[in-house]
Amino acid sequence: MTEEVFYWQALNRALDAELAADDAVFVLGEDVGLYGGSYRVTEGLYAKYGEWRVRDTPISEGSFTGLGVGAALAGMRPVVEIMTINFSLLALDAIVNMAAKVPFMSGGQFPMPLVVRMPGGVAKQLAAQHSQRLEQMYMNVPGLRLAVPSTPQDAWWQLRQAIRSDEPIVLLEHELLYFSKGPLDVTAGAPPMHRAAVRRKGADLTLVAWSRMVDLSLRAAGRLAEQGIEVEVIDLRSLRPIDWDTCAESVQRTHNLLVVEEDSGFAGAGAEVVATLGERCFFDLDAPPRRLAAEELPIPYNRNLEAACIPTVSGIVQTVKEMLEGGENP
Amino acid sequence: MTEEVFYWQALNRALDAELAADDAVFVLGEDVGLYGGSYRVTEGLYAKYGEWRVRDTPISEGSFTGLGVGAALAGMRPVVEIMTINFSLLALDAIVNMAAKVPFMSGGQFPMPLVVRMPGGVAKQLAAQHSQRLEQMYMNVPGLRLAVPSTPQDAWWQLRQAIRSDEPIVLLEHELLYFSKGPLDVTAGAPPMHRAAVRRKGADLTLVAWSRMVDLSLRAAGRLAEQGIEVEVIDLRSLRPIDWDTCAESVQRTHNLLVVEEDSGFAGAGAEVVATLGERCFFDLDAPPRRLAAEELPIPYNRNLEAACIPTVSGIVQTVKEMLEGGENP
Amino acid sequence: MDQETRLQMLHDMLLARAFEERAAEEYTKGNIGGFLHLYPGEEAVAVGVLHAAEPSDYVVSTYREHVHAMVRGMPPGVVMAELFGKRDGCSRGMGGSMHLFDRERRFMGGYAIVGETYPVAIGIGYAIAMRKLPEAVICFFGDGAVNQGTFHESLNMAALWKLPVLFVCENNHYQIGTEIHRHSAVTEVYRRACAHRIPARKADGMDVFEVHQATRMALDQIRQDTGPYLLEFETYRFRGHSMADPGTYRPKVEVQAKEKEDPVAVAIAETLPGYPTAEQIAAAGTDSITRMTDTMNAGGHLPGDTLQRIEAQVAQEVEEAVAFAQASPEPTMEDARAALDCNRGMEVLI
Amino acid sequence: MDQETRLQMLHDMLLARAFEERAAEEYTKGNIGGFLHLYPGEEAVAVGVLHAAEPSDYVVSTYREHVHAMVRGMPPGVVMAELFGKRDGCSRGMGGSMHLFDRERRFMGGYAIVGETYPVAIGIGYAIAMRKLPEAVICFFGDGAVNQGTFHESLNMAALWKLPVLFVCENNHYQIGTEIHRHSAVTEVYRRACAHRIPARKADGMDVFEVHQATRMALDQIRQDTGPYLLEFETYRFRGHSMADPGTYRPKVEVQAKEKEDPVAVAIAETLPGYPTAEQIAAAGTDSITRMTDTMNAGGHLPGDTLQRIEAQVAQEVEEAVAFAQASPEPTMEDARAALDCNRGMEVLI
Ligand SMILES: Cc1ncc(C[n+]2csc(CCOP(=O)(O)OP(=O)(O)O)c2C)c(N)n1
Ligand SMILES: Cc1ncc(C[n+]2csc(CCOP(=O)(O)OP(=O)(O)O)c2C)c(N)n1
Ligand SMILES: [Mg+2]
Ligand SMILES: [Mg+2]
Repeated sequence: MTEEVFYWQALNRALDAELAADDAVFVLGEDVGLYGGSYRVTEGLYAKYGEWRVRDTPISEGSFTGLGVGAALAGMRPVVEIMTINFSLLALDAIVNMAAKVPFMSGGQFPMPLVVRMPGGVAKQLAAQHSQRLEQMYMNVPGLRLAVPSTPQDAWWQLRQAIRSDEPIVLLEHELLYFSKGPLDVTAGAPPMHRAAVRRKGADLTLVAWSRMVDLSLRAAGRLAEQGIEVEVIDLRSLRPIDWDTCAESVQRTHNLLVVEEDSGFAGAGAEVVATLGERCFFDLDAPPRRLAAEELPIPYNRNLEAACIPTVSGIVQTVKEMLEGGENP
Repeated sequence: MTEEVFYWQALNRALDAELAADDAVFVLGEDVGLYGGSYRVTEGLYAKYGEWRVRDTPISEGSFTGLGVGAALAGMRPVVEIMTINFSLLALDAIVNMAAKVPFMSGGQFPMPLVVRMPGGVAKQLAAQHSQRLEQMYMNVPGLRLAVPSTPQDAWWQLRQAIRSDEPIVLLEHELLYFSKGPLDVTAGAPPMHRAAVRRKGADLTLVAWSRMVDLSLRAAGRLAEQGIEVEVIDLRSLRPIDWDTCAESVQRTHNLLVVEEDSGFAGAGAEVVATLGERCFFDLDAPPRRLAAEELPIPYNRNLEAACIPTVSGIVQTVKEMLEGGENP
Repeated sequence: MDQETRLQMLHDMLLARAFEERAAEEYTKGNIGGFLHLYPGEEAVAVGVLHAAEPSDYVVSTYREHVHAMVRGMPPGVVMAELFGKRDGCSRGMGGSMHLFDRERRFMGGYAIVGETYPVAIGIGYAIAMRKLPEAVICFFGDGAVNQGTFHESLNMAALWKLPVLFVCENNHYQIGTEIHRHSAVTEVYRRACAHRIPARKADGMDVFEVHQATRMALDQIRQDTGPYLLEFETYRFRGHSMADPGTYRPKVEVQAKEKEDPVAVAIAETLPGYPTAEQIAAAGTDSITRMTDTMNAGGHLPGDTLQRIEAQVAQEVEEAVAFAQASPEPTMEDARAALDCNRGMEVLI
Repeated sequence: MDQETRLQMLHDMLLARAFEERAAEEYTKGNIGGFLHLYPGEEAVAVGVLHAAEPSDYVVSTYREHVHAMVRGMPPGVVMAELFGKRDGCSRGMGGSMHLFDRERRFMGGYAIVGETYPVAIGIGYAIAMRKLPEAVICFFGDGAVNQGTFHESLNMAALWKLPVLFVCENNHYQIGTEIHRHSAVTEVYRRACAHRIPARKADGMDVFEVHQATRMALDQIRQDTGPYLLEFETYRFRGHSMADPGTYRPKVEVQAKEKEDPVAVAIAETLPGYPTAEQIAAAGTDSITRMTDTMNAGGHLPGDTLQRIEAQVAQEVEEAVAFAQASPEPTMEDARAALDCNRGMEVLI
């Protein structure tokens, strides 16, 4: 039943399936229709479902995301695509002050079946304004959920789950993952949407990552294994809520924690991971939990500098080794 | 030389002093002029400096903050007032994607002497859309600085320092601090803008707080002292950068850390404090560092629930006691 | 218009005034907290507009929305209970004055961030248009709100996709303390609609019958699937922007130019510290209630003690509303969590 | 217009075309990364507008700004070096194609988030007006960008405070793959200015002389302190939105309607995979360069081998630009930190 597909294809099929299943679902965003989506995610859907269900919008992020809020209030299940997370700052009021708060402020009268999809991340020399993840901006918002699929299989299910949920959910994708391939089994059941996945077992250290950093972490784990170091790699899959049990159980076994994140570390998503696990697993840890993150710089355009600014496989390998060596004699 | 003044008055005098000192300084925002500012911070300045230097704006947060960016590029020193931080989501593109990035993206050609002032926080039953601090949104932004004065003295100096700085700086004030009084000595020298202040010495536990939570922490410290527990209270004064040395030095002495924050804890500002100090002072800590934060809920309108959602003096007292008791036998 | 409707509208006008003045009083007593934005002076807009709407239409409003909610049919007690932050409030005490919601009456909320009503309204309009329903959305906003970017963004989309949205500007000439000619280059709001080829007109917002008629025409047109419409109503608020605002930025000459006795207001205002002076409140110049009763009298539509009867009824309704609010329990933390989790259902997250 | 100016403008047109086609080539070779938005087809706008500006005026542009930068006086080598991400690039390799800056020439940046140019421009305009200087700001934006809320927000403030800003719309009819009639209810951009009482007109963006004249008139008026002005230039981009976009959403009929040979483009395009077809590129219908040379020929302003001479010169300049870019060193991490700390000075933070 398993097929190798691109991440964008998995998302595309998920949208197709949900559009077919429920006519309250509609998709909107810049160039999602006729053009087929900047990253092909909506390819073919305009022809199949027509302009009302696959709506090309003007460049008005604040209002078309807010349109999604209004439509959700009226019983629709809108899926808003923001072309990249960098533009979502313009839609933050709609997401944080409207979508996340209306269900609560209305005393529970209005569910908010809104999905906002967007890619984030450092891609290929897109420079400072186009190379952010900004995920932490969506984490400190009660009433909002944030999923970060790292594989086609997760992209497929998490998008479908998000669409079916009555809560507002941000689905954070990644520019560089769209054209990566992986297995997709559409007949396989779905794990709970926000449960973390142990992608690789290991006894020496817990590596927590999400989105594109999972791949780098797995590759680092492979290299480390060659050197006799077994790291456990956890893919968070979700940044709000975070599946603490899976993480804590791992740290209790490995006694070491490293969080790998693509954005700069100061007050990034990793801070929450380290803070909570540091608190919860304090007496289990052999060494200080650490974060490996991007440099504290806007991302430079120059390709070498860009690469030097974000975590790399060898950087992960080195940090793990440092931690395990340093951890022996405090 | 010391006078008791309101926090708003200290800010008002700071603006007055800088407007008088440098005619590149100008102030803009909704109702800052004729009306005198929603919280009186700009009172009297319109009459004194005229409409070009104290400019009332339309309700266009995105563009008037961006106007500040443009004016700064042209050599002015704009001080933008956003009426409350809740509206700053509409200006986030200007702050994050423009102000914080242009100096870097231009290869260092353009300094950005922009100040964005705004109050945040839970005030008195302003309900979910008007009761946020959102400070963490400004922390994960390389190129930006974020100061959080908690006293009139700090308000006075930090605002002046911010105006004189060539870097973009957000000054986060607090609705409930405006009408609190404290000493102001305008002849006293200024500490470095982002240095933390030890507001109370103590050997048993380090309480880290900022903005309005400093006052609560000091009151809790007072009560705890009556019970023989001496906590050290650190006022961060700044959330980017954070003065880690002052904090770490304290934790190394007290072996215990509690961060008190007004916003909800998950991925809040406190996560960074706990994460970094947990890493840096790992072997000094007797017990897991903890955060006392708001409930994971939008703030309810109802006054009892509102009060129940954010940290209180007695909540701090209780948490400290729990930590110190629990810390003895891990 | 039939007499029943006329009397109902008069009732709503009087209720609006009495309710709001009482709310002011309860605010000073400490029973209401937060920001309280009152509507006296502007009643003709809410009453005229909403009496022209169908129950199947949707309403989206701002933080100054108590009267919209009541004219839409929300019981005054439920609104007052919300202002008191009580469990029987329309938003269960979670929203307060600025966030009234009523799903059943399609009252889609009061929004407190200026400029949010537009996208919400076009979203609902989108849902209607997609399903080809004969419904419309009424979207309220102030004169200050038209400078928020969402205004033009949303108008463009509404026009582009012919969404059934009636944009209603309550132009009271002020954005808190900033007068319209100091916040907008074009002070006739309806002219902005030209940027999006949306039909628009301006009408006298102090004349409830004119408001009603203009709205009926606009809604009729919208129901022909011609797309959005914009109405601007010129009106005036007698009070400060909110209970936190004394309104002293308004020159006395201006207030006096609108002068005419409004006894209810004067009486209440005198009890309020830091609030508009009696003179200021007396500025009921083109007061919409007086104007309405004058018109009705002239047409012979207020026979005998009709007015007094309605006034008495309204007074009683307000009393009952306050009593209801007072009697209602405080919500609990469990209520708060339940409100947030309304959309969780049985979903398993982790 | 004197002959010298005319020839300089022709030079700039030819340089613009040659530079951009070479950039496309270098992109396919991997020497340029990121998003690369090219200008072929639209040259008359940048050249016409910027030749009408004074050196003391400011320019604010978008991500499609290489040509604006060069016409403004930035050496092609410095621009190319920036596209290559090199240390001698105008932004030291930190900004890249979308973020060209040149303080000295008052080129205030390329902004990549659609709609950012307006607030930047009114901010500079504010600084000028406050100091009562005789300067102006030229603010470029596309047809898609007018739907961003900042457009109307900024236009309102510019009009309200009479800021010296010339808003220049490069209407190439497309917002990436979305044609103007599918993104805007009003497709004549200049009509939107009526919402703010800003004088506005539309002109032929394929005719460099018309662009130049319209701009001169507008700037003259702005310098009388009458406030902002808006110009819309209709133009057409021959290529896809960026090098990542094949441009296949444009119906062939449309492209063919504009057909006329543009040999340089064809030659280059054929070497590019996944790029507009030769037919598409051949769509130089109302090509502004041909049009300019035709006009100049008709007026006797291109005697002898003038054109060939300039073409040769331009070819050489582009070669040199590439050589300069290639020779320039890569910036280091220290350069990156220095760029960020440019505004730190000697300040002690902690
Ligand atoms: C985005 C935003 N900015 C500022 C405010 C503060 N504020 C609340 S009401 C108001 C004035 C609105 O004026 P208008 O739209 O004319 O409505 P009115 O209050 O006159 O009914 C302002 C500035 C806000 N709530 N939201
Ligand atoms: C806020 C924002 N939304 C979306 C984008 C992606 N984007 C880049 S260019 C563009 C189209 C802009 O069209 P137009 O303004 O007509 O300029 P043109 O590219 O045609 O010159 C879009 C949607 C962006 N950069 N910023
Ligand atoms: Mg108003
Ligand atoms: Mg375009």
